[in-house]
Amino acid sequence: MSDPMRIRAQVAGDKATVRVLMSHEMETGLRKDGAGKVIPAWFIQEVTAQLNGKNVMTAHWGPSVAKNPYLQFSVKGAKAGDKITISWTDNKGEKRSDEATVS
Amino acid sequence: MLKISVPLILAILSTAALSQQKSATDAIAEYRAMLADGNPAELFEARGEDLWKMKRGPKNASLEQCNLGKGPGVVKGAFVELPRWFADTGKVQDLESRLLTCMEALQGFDAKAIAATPFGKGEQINLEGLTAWISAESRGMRFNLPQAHVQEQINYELGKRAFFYRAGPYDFSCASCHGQAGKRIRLQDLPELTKNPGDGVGFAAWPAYRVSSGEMWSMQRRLNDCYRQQRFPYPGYASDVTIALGVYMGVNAKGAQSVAPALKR
Amino acid sequence: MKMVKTLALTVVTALAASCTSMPPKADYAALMNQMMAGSFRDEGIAKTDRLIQDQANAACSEAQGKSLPDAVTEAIQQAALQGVRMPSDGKFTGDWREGEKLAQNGRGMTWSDKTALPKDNGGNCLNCHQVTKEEVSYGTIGPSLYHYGKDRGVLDPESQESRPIVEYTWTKIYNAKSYNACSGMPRFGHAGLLDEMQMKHLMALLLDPKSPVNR
Amino acid sequence: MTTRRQVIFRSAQLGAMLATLGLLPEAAQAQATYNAGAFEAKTMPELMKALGASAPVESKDVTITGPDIAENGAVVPIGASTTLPGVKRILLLVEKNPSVLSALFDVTDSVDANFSTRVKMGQSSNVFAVALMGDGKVLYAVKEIKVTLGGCGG
Repeated sequence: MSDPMRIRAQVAGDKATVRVLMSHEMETGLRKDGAGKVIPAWFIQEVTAQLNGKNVMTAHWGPSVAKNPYLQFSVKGAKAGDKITISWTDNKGEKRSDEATVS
Repeated sequence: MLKISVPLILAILSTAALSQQKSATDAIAEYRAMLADGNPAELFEARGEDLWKMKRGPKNASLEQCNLGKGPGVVKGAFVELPRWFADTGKVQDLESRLLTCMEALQGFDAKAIAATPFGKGEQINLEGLTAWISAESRGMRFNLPQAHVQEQINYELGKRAFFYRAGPYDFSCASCHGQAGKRIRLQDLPELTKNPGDGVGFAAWPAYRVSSGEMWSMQRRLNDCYRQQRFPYPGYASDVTIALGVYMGVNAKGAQSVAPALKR
Repeated sequence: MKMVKTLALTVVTALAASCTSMPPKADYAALMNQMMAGSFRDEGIAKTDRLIQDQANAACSEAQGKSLPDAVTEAIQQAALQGVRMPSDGKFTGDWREGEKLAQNGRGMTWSDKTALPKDNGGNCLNCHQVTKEEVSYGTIGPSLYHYGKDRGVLDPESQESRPIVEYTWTKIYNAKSYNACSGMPRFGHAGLLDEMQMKHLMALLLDPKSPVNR
Repeated sequence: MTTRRQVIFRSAQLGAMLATLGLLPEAAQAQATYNAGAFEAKTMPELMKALGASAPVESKDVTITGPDIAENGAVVPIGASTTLPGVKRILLLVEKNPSVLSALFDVTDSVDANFSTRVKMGQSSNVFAVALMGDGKVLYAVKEIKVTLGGCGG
């Protein structure tokens, strides 16, 4: 099972800055292992963000996003105490969802 | 978490850049500032804390009674006093070798087998998480290794000799790269480790998340790769020479503020 | 009055002594041997016999960065110089383009390298030296080599008038200890790290007026 | 040996299957499905074709952020933003990567059109921030990022 994300959501004016770290290999499928065998692609394809359960952003990623991905964006109108949920799905169909409270 | 905002650092850097052509070093500083907020080491810290508290191993026990030098279960402040002498093992131990002792004594793991496991595999992955979290619990504290025990003093002397030991096909020693201030390899600044190189530099910056490989490296792994680049044979995990070097560098770093786990190239 | 002063001085001296305590007495040479032998193992091409020091490495390690006694320095440098073999065909330079590739290449001789043959070794130059103006990623452990040949007035490295600087440069690459007993530079010829042709390529990089080093 | 194309194809199938079974989060279903073709595009024109977008025009209203030099190509922090109203999508591209598109963000009224992430770069390259506007316009900003060889190179 994958490790939890680290989500920080901090109010800045009339919005909240959301910073997310995800634990993922983001393997390109172009690399070879020590024995010369291609390491299969394995990467997060879709990331969604919800504010109090309502979808506010969807991102699609390719394998060139760096390992253990970082994402930063701002949610308008988010206040302290609001819930930010980040979810991802990778190309193997694995998924993970974590929540943070805006502070 | 960083206190200074990244946009602020960038603003300062870009203002400075207006007056003159940015040097490669400035550009690299800018790159590092951009990465400073959001160090993936945080992911490993979280895992390490869980591993500390989790019941695991043949004895199905947690590490919460592990004595890292400040008494059973005391984690805060332990990292900046390691390596140190431990009476129960009769040895000077660094964080990693002490964890092996605890994993064997408390959880029933085979310490020798873990030490022989390649980096990035099996229990070695868990050790990287544990060292990330334990070091993070001393973040901002200053290195203050004990030197009261005669074995701690002898280890310092041996570490110093090991540091200057030139051999192998390239005639390198640790001092080849880390014996002078203000030098670099390619664009990498090299800390001078024969004295306190400053807050959050050198010994005070490991464990660290390695950007190049996307892995968490403890000091043991850092030393292992130093010896690889030194063209030496392979140092055993938690072997005597690695502990002695830890004592030498750690004592020299007295007063340096720990930023571990840091972010490195 | 005088008594008080003396007393204060004694206290200060005692404090100073306790701060700079001497290392405990022990047979460090024996402990060191034991520690090194017990800490390393063979891995790939990197065998534990690499830990054996020759006289030069033993003396320079012992000095811990301080200068050696003149006689020791002289002996190391003489021995190094005598072991240097000049190119078998009397020609000192190869292709600077190949030299630049070698200078960039930081590989070789680690336990993760397949062989210890010169063909699998790089020159590692950029790790420690600036070489060209274009490459900004260079180390500073060694001096800058940019304009190496130009600054020394080399117009034709194979000419008679260039001979002294050319031989000096060859010697430096072959065995840097010939001129500096505790030089930090690997002994590329002496240790068999690079073959004659590879060293000639590095010579061309440094001395050929057309090389980016001299432009 | 499994090629990357096959993996993506399979995972697209899997995604479609999961969606049919109602296993994907509702929010995800509401959005456009993963456009595997766009992430396979080798060039900007190929990418625009895969996205059904018109030819991009350089614009001062779009911003690309990133370092001038990356110490390591494995992790390069870049960001894309615009303050123009009516933006639908923001893209991040690395011209010299095997596939140009790194990330695509669907903008809603609830977020700023301002996203930062970290990408891998195989070599020095131009990076692009592209904004797909509601009126069909495609605007971009470009910046060169040099990737240096760090460490001992061994």
